[in-house]
Amino acid sequence: SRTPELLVPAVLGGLILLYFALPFVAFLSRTGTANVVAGLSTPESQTAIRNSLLTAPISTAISTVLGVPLAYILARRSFPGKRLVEAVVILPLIVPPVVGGAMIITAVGRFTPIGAAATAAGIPLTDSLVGVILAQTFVAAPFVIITARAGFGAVDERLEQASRSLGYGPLSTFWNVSLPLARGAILAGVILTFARAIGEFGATMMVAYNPRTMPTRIWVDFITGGIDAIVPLALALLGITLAVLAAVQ
Amino acid sequence: SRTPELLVPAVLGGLILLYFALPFVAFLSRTGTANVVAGLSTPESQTAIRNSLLTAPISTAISTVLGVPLAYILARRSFPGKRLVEAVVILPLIVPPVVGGAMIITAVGRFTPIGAAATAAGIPLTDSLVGVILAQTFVAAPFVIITARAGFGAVDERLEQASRSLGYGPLSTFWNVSLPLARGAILAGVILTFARAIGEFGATMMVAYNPRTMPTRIWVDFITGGIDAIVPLALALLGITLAVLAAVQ
Amino acid sequence: MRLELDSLTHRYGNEPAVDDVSFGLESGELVALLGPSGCGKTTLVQAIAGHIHPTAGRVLLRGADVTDVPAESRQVSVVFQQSTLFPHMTVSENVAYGLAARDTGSERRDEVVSEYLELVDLRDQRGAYPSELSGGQRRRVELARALAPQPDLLVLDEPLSALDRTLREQLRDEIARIQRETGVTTLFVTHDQEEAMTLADRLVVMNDGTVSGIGEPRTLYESPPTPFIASFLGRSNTFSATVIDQQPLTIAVGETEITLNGSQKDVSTGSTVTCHVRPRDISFRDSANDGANLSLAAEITRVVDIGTHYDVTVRIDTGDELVVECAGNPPAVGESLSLALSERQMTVFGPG
Amino acid sequence: MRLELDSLTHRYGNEPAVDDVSFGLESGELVALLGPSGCGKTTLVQAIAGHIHPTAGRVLLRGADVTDVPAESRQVSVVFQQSTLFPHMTVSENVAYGLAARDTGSERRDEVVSEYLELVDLRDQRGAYPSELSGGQRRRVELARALAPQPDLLVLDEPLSALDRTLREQLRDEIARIQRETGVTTLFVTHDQEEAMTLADRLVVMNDGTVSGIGEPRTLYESPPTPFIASFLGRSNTFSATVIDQQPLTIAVGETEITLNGSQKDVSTGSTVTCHVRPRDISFRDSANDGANLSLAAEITRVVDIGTHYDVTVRIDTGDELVVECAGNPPAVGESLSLALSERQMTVFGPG
Repeated sequence: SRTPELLVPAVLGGLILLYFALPFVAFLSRTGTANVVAGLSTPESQTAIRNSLLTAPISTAISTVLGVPLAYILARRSFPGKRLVEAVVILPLIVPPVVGGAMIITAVGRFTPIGAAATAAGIPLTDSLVGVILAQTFVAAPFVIITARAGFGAVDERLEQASRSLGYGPLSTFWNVSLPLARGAILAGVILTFARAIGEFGATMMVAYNPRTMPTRIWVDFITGGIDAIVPLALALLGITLAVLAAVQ
Repeated sequence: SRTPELLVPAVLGGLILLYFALPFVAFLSRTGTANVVAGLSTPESQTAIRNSLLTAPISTAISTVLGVPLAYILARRSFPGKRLVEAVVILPLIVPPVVGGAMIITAVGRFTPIGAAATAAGIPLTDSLVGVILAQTFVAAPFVIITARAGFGAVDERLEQASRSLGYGPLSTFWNVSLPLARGAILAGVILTFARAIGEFGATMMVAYNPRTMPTRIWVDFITGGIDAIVPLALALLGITLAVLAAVQ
Repeated sequence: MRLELDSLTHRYGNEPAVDDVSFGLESGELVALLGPSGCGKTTLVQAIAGHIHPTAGRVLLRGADVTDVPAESRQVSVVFQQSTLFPHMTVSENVAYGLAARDTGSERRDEVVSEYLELVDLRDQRGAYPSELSGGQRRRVELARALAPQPDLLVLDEPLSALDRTLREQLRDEIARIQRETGVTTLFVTHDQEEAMTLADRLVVMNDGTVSGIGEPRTLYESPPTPFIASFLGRSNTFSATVIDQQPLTIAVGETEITLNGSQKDVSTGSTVTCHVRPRDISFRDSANDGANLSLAAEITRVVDIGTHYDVTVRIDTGDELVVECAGNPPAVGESLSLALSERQMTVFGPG
Repeated sequence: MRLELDSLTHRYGNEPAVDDVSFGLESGELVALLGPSGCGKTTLVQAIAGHIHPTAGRVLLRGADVTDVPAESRQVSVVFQQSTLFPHMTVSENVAYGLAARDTGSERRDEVVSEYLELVDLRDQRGAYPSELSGGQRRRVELARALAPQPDLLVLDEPLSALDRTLREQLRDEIARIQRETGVTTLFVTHDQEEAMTLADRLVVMNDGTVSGIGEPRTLYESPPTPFIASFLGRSNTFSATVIDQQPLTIAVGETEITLNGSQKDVSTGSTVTCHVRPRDISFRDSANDGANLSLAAEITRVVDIGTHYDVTVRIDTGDELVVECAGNPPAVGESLSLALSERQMTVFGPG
């Protein structure tokens, strides 16, 4: 008897759900018409898949290892300049990816001091796998930081105080108590970061149009072959993302 | 005396902060060398700015009007299939933008029943401003839904019950109590959605490479003119995003 | 009757929260709904206010079945344990909120707001926001907001549980005064028997989803109908005894035989019964224990000074330990003496 | 001394939370730190446990200054109001947690865990997770976890405040037993004077960031050193009087002159004093009031039946209203009669 109360919001919400679901269903029903296996076995596809499977996990790992400690500090301490730090964390989320890519080029491009030095050392920071990782990390890292921070924030600080009083220092308390209890939120953040990294397109196009990752390969194939040409690779990219999601849940 | 406790996480967190801030600073210091006003007054730039300023607010408005009611229902009710609905809401966030673009094409492209009908009616759904809006909404709407849901979740349900007991129906209770109290979270979600919409690149490239928005224009100019050619437009895009952020805060 | 619950039953999934609960409130009454956490009190409040639809049974207000009527049409005001003041409205906007819903003119509304802020002694806080008030002030604004639309029924759901004892006692007295002055029919829900007994005209005692007893505080305290009420309404000693005769009921407590002239209890000879007596109703037999017609031999096992009185623990014949409250000059540990208790203050419960 | 606070002061920003607090605990003592919410109790707990560094003053444990020693090296166990059991560990893992930190061998650890689970009567819950326990069981596991590493000091920070009254009283008795059996030096922090007086050897009463009085419960209750303690430790009546003579101190309460032979108070003749007496220490003068050497005329204004007793409100000469607790046969409203109170149970506070 209570459902009619929320009829209006249910109808409005249903519209956007429908709009989210429709392209997904249409895309999956299209896959029957394409030869997925043949599409994925071209050398170009193989290279793109290999590049993506190499760079996205590394970007995710860097984001997690550097981002989770930052999330913990933001959840637990107040310090002068904290608002500035929070603004910097949000920045890559607000900055459009192509602008982010342009920013990275101005910082580590071939003709900047850092970029030139790295190139001289044989590790070019643009148009290389390192460049892909730089682009992915910039765009994707905020997700794990923001989610992990919310996770740590939900852990009652008195649990950590209890651990301290029972004889554990700050580091072992972090490992024994804070980290396991924020585990769910951190994992959700890692998944979001991985999904964002492996799907990263805008910044990657700017920083490293070559070597191709799966998203940039999809774009190039789309230009030359249209929608049917890209269904196999798009399906593979979607599959990898959903597989990681399923594996961790 | 307590700071050394968190030395290790502070150093790790500092690294990623540095990596977020460095490109930003490098980019801003680069702007001095480019003629921003001249760059923005070309007809191409003007068109791109106009297109972006037209589409992103519309996408944000659609996402908000349809997404906030959905967020409220997700925060307040449990119903069969709720987990599926939650999965659908997360989907566009997980799906890589280029794949999302490909999905939209398979749903409403020129040669699909929907797309053909729309084109016949004079409203083509791809390679048009409508297409841009479709791409932006698909990619950006989850942000306002997820943030608003968290905001409604943080409002004690008993405040709504109190309003009901004082004589207000569900709709006036929503307007008088739930909405004002979740206002901060909803605004944050609207900003994130707007930022994501105006910066949208991957899905837009697939669905509507033409007419150009600011991000796609930046890409085209970058291919032809390199980094210096795009600084004015990138700066304008960043400026619009930050201005909206500042205006609403 | 103002409020009537008729065989109310509610399940969450398969978990029954309340089972076949019936009771009523007369106009102007202050009834306390008393029971431990998890006994189903909150479910009843939600059903009365209209926030849940009970699995079975009916809610009646002024004789009309309102089970299917939404909350906003019931005229039932609720004050919860946690503050539900609207943080984005001032004190006077909060109090006016329920009046605006009833289309009270804005001038009349101002008058009513002033009147109720006067009633709770907060006339100077009109323009303050809830966050600027103390915990006690917030409670009083909630009362004013709940009362201003002159509801048919006021439900107070553990309104004092989140407060310190001193503030709790102050506000308890204030609620009593406000209820006297306004005459509003009030259901006061609490887990605190002292609070309930101090405030209420009648108690409805709940346990585990069902009504365990209904009555005036003094009646339930002095003649508890169930062992649960006996132990829940105050400190209670229990000891076991064997029925050795009927009419008059005679029981053996260890070696001692006790004849209870006034008790009419349906227990068969030979069965074991449980006797209940409160610590403050036992004394040590000396010169003047006029009312105390029963005696039990006991040995003192422990004496604790509580500051306000002494708790003396004694062991009787049966091995049961009883606590005796004693104001001054407690006996020494190890001493053997005779306990004096009166039949009137002892309750006997049959087996099972 | 086991614990000593030496002129402890702490500010949050410019807001002083505690100001110049000094007191100590002897080995094996159970001391209650008592005061209303916001009086600075929690700040003291945090400073003692080592979670905040006080702005000024020192914390000493076994005579050693530990003000700069981190929490993990203090051997102070804390039980908070809200459960801090680790939800991802079983009961026995929780209890073993503090032992593992001290490198207790795993066999010995199992023994100790069993011993302490035995102590709190939870030997069968070893493998359960905290979420599977009742509120009372969780409290007892917390006690076992806090005690297992044999801390120098056990701090219980409002451990019972979140519980129902019945459970609260049960656990209060259990805490008393456990403290007796283990002999652990205990600081029991609470806002509930009944709890504090029942449990503690000594009370430290705090008000508004400072110590208002220290002493045994009975001493503070019967001879409160400050008006705050008089009213905070139990129901209290106050009425004003004028000093009309010294040695012996003689005061005028309205028309009545009262001579206090035992009181030594430094108040000048003509000044106004406040007299304090507890409701249960006043009776209605009749045949036998041996101890009560003082009399006041009064008129009955209200009688409330609380179930366990009657609260009789009377008005005396000065216009002050007093409450008298009376067990049975209350007088009728409007009746004029004489109050009997004893000098020993009355406290006089000077002006200011």
